[in-house]
Amino acid sequence: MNSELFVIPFNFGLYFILIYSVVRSTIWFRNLSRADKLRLQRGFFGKPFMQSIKEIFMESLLHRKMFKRNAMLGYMHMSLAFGWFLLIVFGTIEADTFSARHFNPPSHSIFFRAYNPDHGAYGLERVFSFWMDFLLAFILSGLLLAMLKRFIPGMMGMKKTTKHTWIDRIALLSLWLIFPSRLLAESFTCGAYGSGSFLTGNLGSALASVLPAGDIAPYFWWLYSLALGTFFFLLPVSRYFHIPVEMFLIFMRNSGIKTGDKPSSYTEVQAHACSSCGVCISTCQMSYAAGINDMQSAYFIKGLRNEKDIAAITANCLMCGRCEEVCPVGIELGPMRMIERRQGMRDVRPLKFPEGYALTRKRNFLERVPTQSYSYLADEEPVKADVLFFAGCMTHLTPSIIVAMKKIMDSAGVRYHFMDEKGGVCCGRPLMLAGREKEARELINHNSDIIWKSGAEILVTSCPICYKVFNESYYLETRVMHHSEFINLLIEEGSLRLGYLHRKVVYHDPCELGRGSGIYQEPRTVISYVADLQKSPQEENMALCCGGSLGNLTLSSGKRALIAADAARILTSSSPDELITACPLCKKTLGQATEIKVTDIAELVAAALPRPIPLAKTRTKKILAKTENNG
Amino acid sequence: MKIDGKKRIWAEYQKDIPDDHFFYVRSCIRQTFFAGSEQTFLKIMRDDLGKDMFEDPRHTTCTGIGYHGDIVPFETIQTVVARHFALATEAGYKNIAISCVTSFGIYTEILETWKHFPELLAKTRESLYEATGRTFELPESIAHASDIIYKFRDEIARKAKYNLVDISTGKPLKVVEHIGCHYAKMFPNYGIGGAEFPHVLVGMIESWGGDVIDYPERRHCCGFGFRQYLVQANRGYSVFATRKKLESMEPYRPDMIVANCPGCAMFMDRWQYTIKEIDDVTYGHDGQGIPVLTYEEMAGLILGYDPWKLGLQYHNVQSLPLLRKMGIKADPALRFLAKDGSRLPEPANLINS
Amino acid sequence: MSENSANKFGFTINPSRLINYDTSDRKVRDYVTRKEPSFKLCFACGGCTAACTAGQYTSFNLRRMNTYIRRGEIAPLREEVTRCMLCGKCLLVCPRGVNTRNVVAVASEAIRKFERNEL
Amino acid sequence: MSAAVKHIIVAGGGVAGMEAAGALAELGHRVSLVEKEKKPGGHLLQWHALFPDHRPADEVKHYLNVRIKNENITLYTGTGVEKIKHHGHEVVVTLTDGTAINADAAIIATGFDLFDAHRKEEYGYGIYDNVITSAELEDMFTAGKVTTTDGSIPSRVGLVHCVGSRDEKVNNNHCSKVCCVTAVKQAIEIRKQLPECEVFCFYMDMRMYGPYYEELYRESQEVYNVNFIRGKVSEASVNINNRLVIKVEDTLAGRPLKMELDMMVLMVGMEMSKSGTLLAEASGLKRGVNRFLETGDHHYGNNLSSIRGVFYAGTCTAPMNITDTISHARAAVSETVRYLNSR
Repeated sequence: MNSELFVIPFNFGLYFILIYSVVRSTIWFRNLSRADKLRLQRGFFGKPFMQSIKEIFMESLLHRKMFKRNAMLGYMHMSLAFGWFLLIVFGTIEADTFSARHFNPPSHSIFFRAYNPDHGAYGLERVFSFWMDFLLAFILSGLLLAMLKRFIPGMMGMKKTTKHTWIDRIALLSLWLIFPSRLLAESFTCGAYGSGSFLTGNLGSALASVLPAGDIAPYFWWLYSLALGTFFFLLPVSRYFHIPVEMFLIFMRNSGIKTGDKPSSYTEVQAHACSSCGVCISTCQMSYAAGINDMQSAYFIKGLRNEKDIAAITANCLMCGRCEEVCPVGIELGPMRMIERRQGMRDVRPLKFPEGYALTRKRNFLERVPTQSYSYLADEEPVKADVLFFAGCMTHLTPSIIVAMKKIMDSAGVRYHFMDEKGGVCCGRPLMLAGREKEARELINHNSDIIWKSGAEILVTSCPICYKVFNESYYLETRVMHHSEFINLLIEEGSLRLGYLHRKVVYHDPCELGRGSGIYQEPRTVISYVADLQKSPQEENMALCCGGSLGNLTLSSGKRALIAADAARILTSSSPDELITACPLCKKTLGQATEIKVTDIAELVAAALPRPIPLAKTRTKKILAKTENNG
Repeated sequence: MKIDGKKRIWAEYQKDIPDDHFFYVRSCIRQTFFAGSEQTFLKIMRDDLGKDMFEDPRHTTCTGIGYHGDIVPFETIQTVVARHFALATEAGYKNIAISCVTSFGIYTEILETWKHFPELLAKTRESLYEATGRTFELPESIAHASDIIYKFRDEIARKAKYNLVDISTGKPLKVVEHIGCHYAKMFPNYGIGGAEFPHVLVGMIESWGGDVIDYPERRHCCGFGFRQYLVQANRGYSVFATRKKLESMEPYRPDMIVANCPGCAMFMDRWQYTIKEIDDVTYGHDGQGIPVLTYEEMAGLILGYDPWKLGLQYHNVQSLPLLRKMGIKADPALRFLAKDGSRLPEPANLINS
Repeated sequence: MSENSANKFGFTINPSRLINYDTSDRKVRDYVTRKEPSFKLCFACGGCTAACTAGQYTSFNLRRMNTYIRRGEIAPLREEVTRCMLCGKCLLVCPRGVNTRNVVAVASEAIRKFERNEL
Repeated sequence: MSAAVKHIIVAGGGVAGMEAAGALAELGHRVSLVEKEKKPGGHLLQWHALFPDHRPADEVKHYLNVRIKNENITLYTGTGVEKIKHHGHEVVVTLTDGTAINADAAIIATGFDLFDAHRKEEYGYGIYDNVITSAELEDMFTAGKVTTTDGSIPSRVGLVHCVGSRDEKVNNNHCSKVCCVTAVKQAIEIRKQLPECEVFCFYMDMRMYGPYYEELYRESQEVYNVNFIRGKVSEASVNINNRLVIKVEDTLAGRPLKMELDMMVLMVGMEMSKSGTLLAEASGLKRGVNRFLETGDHHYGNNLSSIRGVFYAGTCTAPMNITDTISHARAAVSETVRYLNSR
């Protein structure tokens, strides 16, 4: 080996990306809020540290979540990530062990074979070169799968795979070139010197028998170095930036940093930590049920990263939260989209090639002036009550639910006030989902005022949409309960005498109640108490969206119908007598999509009631006592 | 515009106008604001056409303004009109010639009502007899004064000293005709040419050499509308209506407006001043305003009467440019002279004085 | 002008209530139709208005709002559009499958753009 | 039924008359079909395409012409029917040319007249250029080009519904049933021919009662961007550019609306035909609401007249679309045959 010039591209790339990553993460750190800075520091020098290391090992290297999802997909990612990791580790050890000096530059181990062409003849060297060959083979096997995945996504349980920018394509190409070129470079070298193990050795001698291996080898070392260099250099502007950034993200998350409600360096880190793996796309009902394939989180995040005009994408999402559940990187996709929706209009200019390297983003939003105003709302006469019942706008279109709730509460002897009996003011959640935070506040204040003045202990609502906003965005001392929780409570404390209905039913988790508010158990307990609850193929955190979601502003009624039909088909696959849900919107949407009767949990329970007998008022006292214990 | 189409309609709406012997009833507004007009009408009829026009000094207002202003009940107005018929009967006249379009509307309305409800006629006869001891015959014909001028328009044309023509170019003048709502909108068959395309003024203008302007708001009310005008707070509607018409005719650059209703002539003239004050806008050729003439004044000019005897100087929009165009010699200095030649005070705020 | 004329005459000239289709500006309509094509399908049954949550508290009338958009009556539209609570109840009522909630969202956006001369 | 060949006179050679004659001839009866115009076909002759599917009117014309190509049918054209009376076992029919024909039965299918748009003076039909009727628009479609009188392409066309229908001012309280859907059909055809042209329908109610009508209405909004304004046009005039100016209340906005148009199409409704009226008066046939012929029973005797052996077919009894007219004509035939057999 005469010249060593071929290491230059590699070194350039490597040192560039190392420095760049350090600088970039420092800036990210600096832009964090004081609280988050502290969190991150504690996270680094505290218990979370080990947790993060473990997570990085499990997820970034072994890709456990990927394995869970699909073995082959997991293996692919694992072989590339973990394999490469090991290759570097053992490469360094090897270089360290068998070279004169310790602490060599990285290039020394990466191009070890180039420097030591005859290495690996006997003893420990043999073992090492065998092991290195094995790792290379391991990686190459993964690479093979990756290439296949590009062309036949289906094979790894992926319905769709992400479309890439031209930079991503070059980066991808260079990534793909790295290992084959290393293989050939090593093989030719080994061929020329008759060294090498089962892979490089045999391939080398085979090649040497027909070609002037010694002369060809340098070209492939160049190619190898170039591939690495290019890859490292393009890293910050390609999807592969997620490799380093994801680790940073893991540290931030484990130190307890949350997305919050405005753009921050945490949202930026999350945006860069997305590998565009496309899992979100194939999980998205809008994709596989309604054939919309360009609005999913992967594209949202990519658009965010590249400063594209993503207004349409941002608005066109059911906000069902399924993608967040499956995101292998654990990006808070819901909150990320909400932040974007809250932003005002802005003059968007997609980033051109070099701008991607910019160390800080300046996103020039126009302050979003409120488009709505509810000054016309007058204060209402306060009404005292132990329990407030708020049906919600949608529920007024499903009177059967209201009737059922009245029956149930009467039969339990609950002293309640029907807050929006004559149709109340909207809870504000729909405005929030539409990104109109300020306007929503107006409504929230109006309703809060009524609730506070009522002095109620419990606020029961029949609408999960209201439930979520009451819980998250209202400042109340009143305990907020969805009617499924409340009914469960009534049953527990024995205020309800219920018969058993011999019906085979399936429960559909409403997005806002399930994933949205983590209420999975209570409805199931209640239903099993009065009927025969069957499992449904996709439930709890992976439950389907009915398609009616208010989260989506732009989805056409036609597309909604497609999603509803698909969801209904899956939910009723076990052909139950009834499909139970706990949301008026789900009830309406699914009701139009299936022949099978769609019933609200309240209606089901009301059906199980005996003829109403007036009960002692003391019952509610019990409820209240209980609620105080609960907090 | 297809003129045959209009002729077809005009043919459908013709009415018999007697040739002679009219009982003339005056108009409150016309005799107050356009005193010259009624004089001119009688002069034309008597001197130029040699007709017998009878006037009874005892005849009164028809109370139409009070009626449309919800002050005078229907029974009352029927009796008042019956009294006029009685005066005509006593004088032995069977043809009524009405100066005012509001009155014309009232007369037709009442005669129609009596046709369909004879009991009301009987009751009116009773009340009139009780009140005045008078009895009456129903007139054989009622004509608006403009109907009569219309009938004799060609005869007037033959005697014409001037035409509705710009003598400097020889081109016909552009004339806007405005028909009072109550002339034909209530009873199309009583109006010459009907309600949608009345011919009464068009006929005069065309046979006197002018061009008629048919503009989008031609049918629109002048804005008087009784309640709109009588209640001060509502006058904004009245002016608004007039402005709407003026804006709509403006692009045609009209030389003058002719109305057969005294109220219309009055408001389309006076409101031009009001609009000038409020909006600072004046219409017509280089902001000289659009002169509004009564058909009597128009006929008078054609026959070569002295504009100042016609009373043109008492319009808010002065018509000197128009007179110049028609080649009529009129000395502005002589506008405001009393009979004895003494100078009268000149009204303020005249447009294009 | 109007005050002293009011002093002078005791009245002012009434403003026009006319929808002048030839002078009104329909950029907002075109924007809304482009962004939410289902808007075209409204046949003014008034179901939305009947169901309307905000409608119980104020004169908000989605049916009339749609008409204003179609006629290019910006002034009353600007007023009307702010009152909606975007609760989406009307979505469930519309017999023509109009994406009513987004019509309001887009309309308010359009008004903003209109005022910034971006339409 | 008796095999004896009977002779039936059908008065009126429009859709109803031709269908009735054809059906009777098919049953082997002898038919005299009397049409006052030069050739049979009635109003259909001047129609270009039919709602709700835009099918060429010629297809239906062809069907009817084939229907009456039958040696049992004698066709009299250029002469109307003046009088029909029942005499002994027969009906005696007097034609306008004086000739009297005896027959076993008669079917009256004198149809309708289109409302004469001149009668709505305020719309200025026959006075302003570019105010035309729906029938005249069909002629333009047939000619293949929709232009204003000066030959230019209209940039805005307004279609005015209910001209001569649902209007007591012209003494027609009835709904002519077919105008709404015709307006929508024509609006779409204009948009197809002139994609740059704005089209407005001014309606009081949209009466889309038939199969595929509502779909057509939806399509006109969704695909062809036809505009609909709910309000009855009160008057039309022309401005200095000879452009039509119409006034209407936009009842949905609750405000008056003014709009300039290059062309205004009056959707003229159906009226009892003059010839039919004369025939009815001469023969003493009862006439019902809105001057159409009064049938024996609105529910189960809708083809029966007040004269024995005389039956009604089609729009002489009420406005109908082609589908209903043909069914009604067939019903008249079955009533006639029932009568002949029972005699």
